[in-house]
Amino acid sequence: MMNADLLISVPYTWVLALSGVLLAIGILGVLLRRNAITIFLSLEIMLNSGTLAFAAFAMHFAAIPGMEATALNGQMFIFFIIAIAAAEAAVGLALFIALHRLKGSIDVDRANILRW
Amino acid sequence: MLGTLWLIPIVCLVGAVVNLLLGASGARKSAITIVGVGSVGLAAIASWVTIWQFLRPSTGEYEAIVESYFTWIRFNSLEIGFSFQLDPLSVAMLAFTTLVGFLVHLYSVGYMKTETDRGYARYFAYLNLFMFSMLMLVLGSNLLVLFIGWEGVGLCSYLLVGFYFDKEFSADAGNKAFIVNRIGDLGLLFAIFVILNVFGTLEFTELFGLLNSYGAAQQYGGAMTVIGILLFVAAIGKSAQIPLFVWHPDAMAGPSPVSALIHAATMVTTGVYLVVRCNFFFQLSPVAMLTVAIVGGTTAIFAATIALVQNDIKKVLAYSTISQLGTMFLAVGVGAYIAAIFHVIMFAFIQACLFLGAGSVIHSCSGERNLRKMGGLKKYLPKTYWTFWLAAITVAAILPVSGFVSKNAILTKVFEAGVTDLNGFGLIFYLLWVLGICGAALTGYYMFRLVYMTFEGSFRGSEETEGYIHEAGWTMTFPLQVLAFLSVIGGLALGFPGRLFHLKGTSFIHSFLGPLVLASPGNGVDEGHSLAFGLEWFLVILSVAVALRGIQLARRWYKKDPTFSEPNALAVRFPAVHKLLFNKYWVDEVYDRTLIRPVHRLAVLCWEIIDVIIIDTFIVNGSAFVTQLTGDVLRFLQTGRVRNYALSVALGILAIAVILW
Amino acid sequence: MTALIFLTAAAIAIIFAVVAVVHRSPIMNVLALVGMFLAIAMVFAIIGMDFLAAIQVIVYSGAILVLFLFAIMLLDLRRVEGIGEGGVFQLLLGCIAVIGLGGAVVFAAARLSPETGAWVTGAEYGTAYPIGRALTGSHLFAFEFVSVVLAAAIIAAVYLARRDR
Amino acid sequence: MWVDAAVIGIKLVAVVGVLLMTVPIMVWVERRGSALIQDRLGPNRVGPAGLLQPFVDAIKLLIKENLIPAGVDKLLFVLAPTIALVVALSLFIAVPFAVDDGLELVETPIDGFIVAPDLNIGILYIFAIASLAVYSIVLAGWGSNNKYALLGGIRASAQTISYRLAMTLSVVGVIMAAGSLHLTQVVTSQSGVWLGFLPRWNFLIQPLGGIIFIVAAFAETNRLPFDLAEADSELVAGYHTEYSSMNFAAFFMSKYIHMVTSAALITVLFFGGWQIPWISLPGGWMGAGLSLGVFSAKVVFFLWLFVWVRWTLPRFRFDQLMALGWKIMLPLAVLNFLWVGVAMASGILT
Repeated sequence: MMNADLLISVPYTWVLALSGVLLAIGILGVLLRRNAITIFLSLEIMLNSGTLAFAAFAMHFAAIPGMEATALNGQMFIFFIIAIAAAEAAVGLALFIALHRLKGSIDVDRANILRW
Repeated sequence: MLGTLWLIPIVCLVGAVVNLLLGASGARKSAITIVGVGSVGLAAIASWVTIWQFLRPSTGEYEAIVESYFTWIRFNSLEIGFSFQLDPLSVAMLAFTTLVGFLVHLYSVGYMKTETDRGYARYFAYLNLFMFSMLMLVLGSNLLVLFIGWEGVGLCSYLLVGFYFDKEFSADAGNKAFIVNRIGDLGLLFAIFVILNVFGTLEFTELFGLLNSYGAAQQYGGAMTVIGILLFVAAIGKSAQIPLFVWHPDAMAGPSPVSALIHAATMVTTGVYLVVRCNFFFQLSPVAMLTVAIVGGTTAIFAATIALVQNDIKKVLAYSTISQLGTMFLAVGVGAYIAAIFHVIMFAFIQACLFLGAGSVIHSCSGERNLRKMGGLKKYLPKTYWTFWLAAITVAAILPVSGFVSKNAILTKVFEAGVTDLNGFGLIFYLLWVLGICGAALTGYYMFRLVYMTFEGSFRGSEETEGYIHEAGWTMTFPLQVLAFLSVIGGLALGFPGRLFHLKGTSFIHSFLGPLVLASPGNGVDEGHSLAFGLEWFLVILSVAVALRGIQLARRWYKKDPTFSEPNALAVRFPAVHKLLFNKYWVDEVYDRTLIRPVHRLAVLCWEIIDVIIIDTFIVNGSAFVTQLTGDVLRFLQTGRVRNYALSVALGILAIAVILW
Repeated sequence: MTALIFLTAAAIAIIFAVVAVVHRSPIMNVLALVGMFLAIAMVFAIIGMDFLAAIQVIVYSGAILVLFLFAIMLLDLRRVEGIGEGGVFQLLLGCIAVIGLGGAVVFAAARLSPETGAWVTGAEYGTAYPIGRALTGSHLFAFEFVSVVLAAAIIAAVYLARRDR
Repeated sequence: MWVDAAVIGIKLVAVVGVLLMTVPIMVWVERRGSALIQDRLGPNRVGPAGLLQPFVDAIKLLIKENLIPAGVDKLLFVLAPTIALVVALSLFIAVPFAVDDGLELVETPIDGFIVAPDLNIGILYIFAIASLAVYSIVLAGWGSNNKYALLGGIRASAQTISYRLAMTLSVVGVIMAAGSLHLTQVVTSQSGVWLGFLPRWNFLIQPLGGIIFIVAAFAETNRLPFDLAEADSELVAGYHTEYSSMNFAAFFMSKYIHMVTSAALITVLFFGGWQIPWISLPGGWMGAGLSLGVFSAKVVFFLWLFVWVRWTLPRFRFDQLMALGWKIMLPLAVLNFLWVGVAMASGILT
């Protein structure tokens, strides 16, 4: 990983494809699992697929001479997504603990007071 | 009192308001009388003084005075002022209206004595209000002010006809009068709109100026006919001509002085006044003139035939009024405006006198109206008898009396129109002349049938009512005498046919009203002596002879033979004709079946189908049902489970992606 | 060569992701996720964004998942129900959504022109230097704001999880 | 292409070999040291002065039955020691232990004595890998389904998390002084003289940062003052109570390798790596060998420091531990890189 003339032979579309697959898996987890922690995990996967997509396009724009600034912005976004994900995780888990205390379990279907 | 024309109507209005207040606060009859009669008396005096001032500069040339008080409507270019006008025509109308009005007020003091205080106050309030609107109508200088008066008069006729509102029949009659009048008023309203649209002004003077120019006929040709017809529709409604006369006989349900003042003297003649006032429209459209003539002629003969067999004293007089009005419109139809106005004035006095006479007869027979239950009242009501007899003579137009003067003037004019082939309809005018002569004969017959049935022979009523019969007080007999006197000599004074006796110059009334009439380009001033001298005398003698024949027939059947054997025999021989005439050609029933019932059925139909079915069930309840349905359906989406919502979000995004892609 | 490494890292990431989603024991889910994040970090490194790779490992697997682990241990979740047990209706539509959305991105990727970017960026590209300058330069406000957000999150977490006295 | 791979391979093998070799030596030093401090003889039966004692222990551990108790989450139980070992070993590749400019072997330039020469995020890589160490402890505690193990695990993870904060912040100062994350740059930045006579070692520039780093390093490796994880008196053996033979050996080895790495880091970050104060090293192989010698000497000294401190200071109570970590070290670390910032801005530190 010499940082000089870095020859990336990996096309950015592959990275994008990977992020698509991860997104699919994340959504699968969110929709089909019942316990809150796993849903939250798959949410993290989806977030990560987002960062990957940003990375892919950052890589793509870095290759275009005039667009270095956009590539940099892409990376900034990744950085902030990770930061916000951390904050979100903290609050989310606190929420699930409260939910567990309230409902005795973190089965998401239990919290259905808004039912008709 | 020039310059304060507004004082005359306002006095009557004040009288009406005060009376209403007095009625409400339960004042005594005497106070109400003073206010009621006093106010009209004041108005009469004020108007006579104004007339005297108007006539004083007898240079023969009387210029119209227009007093405008304030701008009523200002709408960008259009500006209609509230103003009164005093010109020969309005002077004529003003004169006899205030005079007859005052006399009827005086008469009704005695007539309404038996009423309760409240009713008495209410009666006088309405009567004063009527005088106010009548004066507004007469004095108005533009069609809109006239329209106020027009509506006011219709309203008061409704109020007064329906005065005995506790009796079901009079309430219906009032209603009928008002509705039929309203149909006529619609015509006037449209006429006003059209005039505004075409000429941009409603002032009579300005309209007269616009139309007096030579080219007017070509320039406004088509509009003239339309306006003429519309104005005539209004006149039909108000003066009870053929299609809209049904309300007039029923209006007899009101108290007799009301019938005398409103349904005989003043209101019904306003139709003629309107047509004469707007003569410039009719002069320029031969078609309108013709329709007026035809309708007038046919109404005259039509009403006369019905009057032959009526047994109710007031119904006979009602039909005689309608037939006289018919002849007036016939006169207007042939362009004899001044003759028509002259007849209006004479007719006002005559019919008022007849109706008041009938009123005193009914009053004395304690409400009895059927001719067959009266008779031989000559000895009980001497004054009523001879005033009634005199008025009957003038109606029948026998030689020396004024009724003759005005009626013959009209008939000669009609004949003359026939001779000069006025705007090409000469033949029709000959026919109308013939109808006029027959009408004159019938008038003579039914008037004297009425006179003989009530006053001649023996009393056919019950003994007990016979005991009560007594001459009424001076308040009732004095107006009768004045009216009788006026109706006899009035005609001679105003319109003596100097021409018949080789006197040069025209009668006073012709010279007085002459300049008002638009000189129709076609046939020159209507005073033209196109008829040969001998021919005129022949016409006069013919009509008088015909009238005398009618009277003689009536005398033979009703005076000589107390059992009326011959007319009854005649009725038996021609039962169909008798029944047809007696039931007024079933006009009311026809109207009922053709107009009223279908409209009623339509209304019921609308109610059942549109209202009940469409609106109630479909729209109102329907929408409620739909919302409730969707509510139920959508309710199941709210499962309360977070995962379902996440699923719908995902599917939503997918849908958007698909759409965008 | 790097392509080969990328494919292996991608495969590892996908396998770990699937395990993280499917496995019935939450602890295993978390561990699988750690593995996935490491694989993703490798992908980042291969692409040249090594600073972000390090950040990813430190923040995600180092901090967030430890938090998850603590939460799971606190709630003592041994075995929870598997995937797809929330009703067939949810399962079917879920699969449609998954295939749809995932497919959409992959399809988009396939359509884009996959030119292999042989680009020369020198030290500028992925290292910490440009990102550091950007963070303290143009994105300073965002950087400070994130710190505020994190503080708020901490307070929120403490408040929410506190046993209400 | 393959030559590079070969070179890295050789270096890797060399590094791992050295690390694994140091473990028995450290054990021996530890035992002898503790005996010396406690005024007793220590192991002297097996081999001259007990030198062979560690090897004998190793053999003992190998031979023992690898007991996996029932009720234990097998996967976690086995996974924990492996993570610990992997993490410990993979930490060292970013540490430059000798001069690395212009050396060639078989006319191909070997980039100096550092396994991953162009890993220009050096320190971050170390923090990244180090942060994974927590998992081994936590999983061990949770996996062995034993109250004491769980308590030990929770304590240890809490401790490492809070002390890593202080450590990272203190290192920030160093990075600011060095201007780059790459450890080689850090070392080269510490050459030359500061304020006329002092060598530009970071320890001298920012002593506060240095002390905090050293203390944090102790906490990181659960060495005595902070060894609440396997506090023998309270939690029997802490998170690895249930472990036996090889698994236990894995944990044991990872701890010692971690210690070596920490020592190496301290020397690189704060004590000028292979720099000899005031003397510049000659080039070529001779210089390389000399720098390696200097570097090893410093590492040995700090290793001895670990042993020395372990057998002298008493154990902290857990709340004291936490208080020290959060309330004292963290603010001081922030103060430190504030001082560095001011110094740089005002030109004292160029």
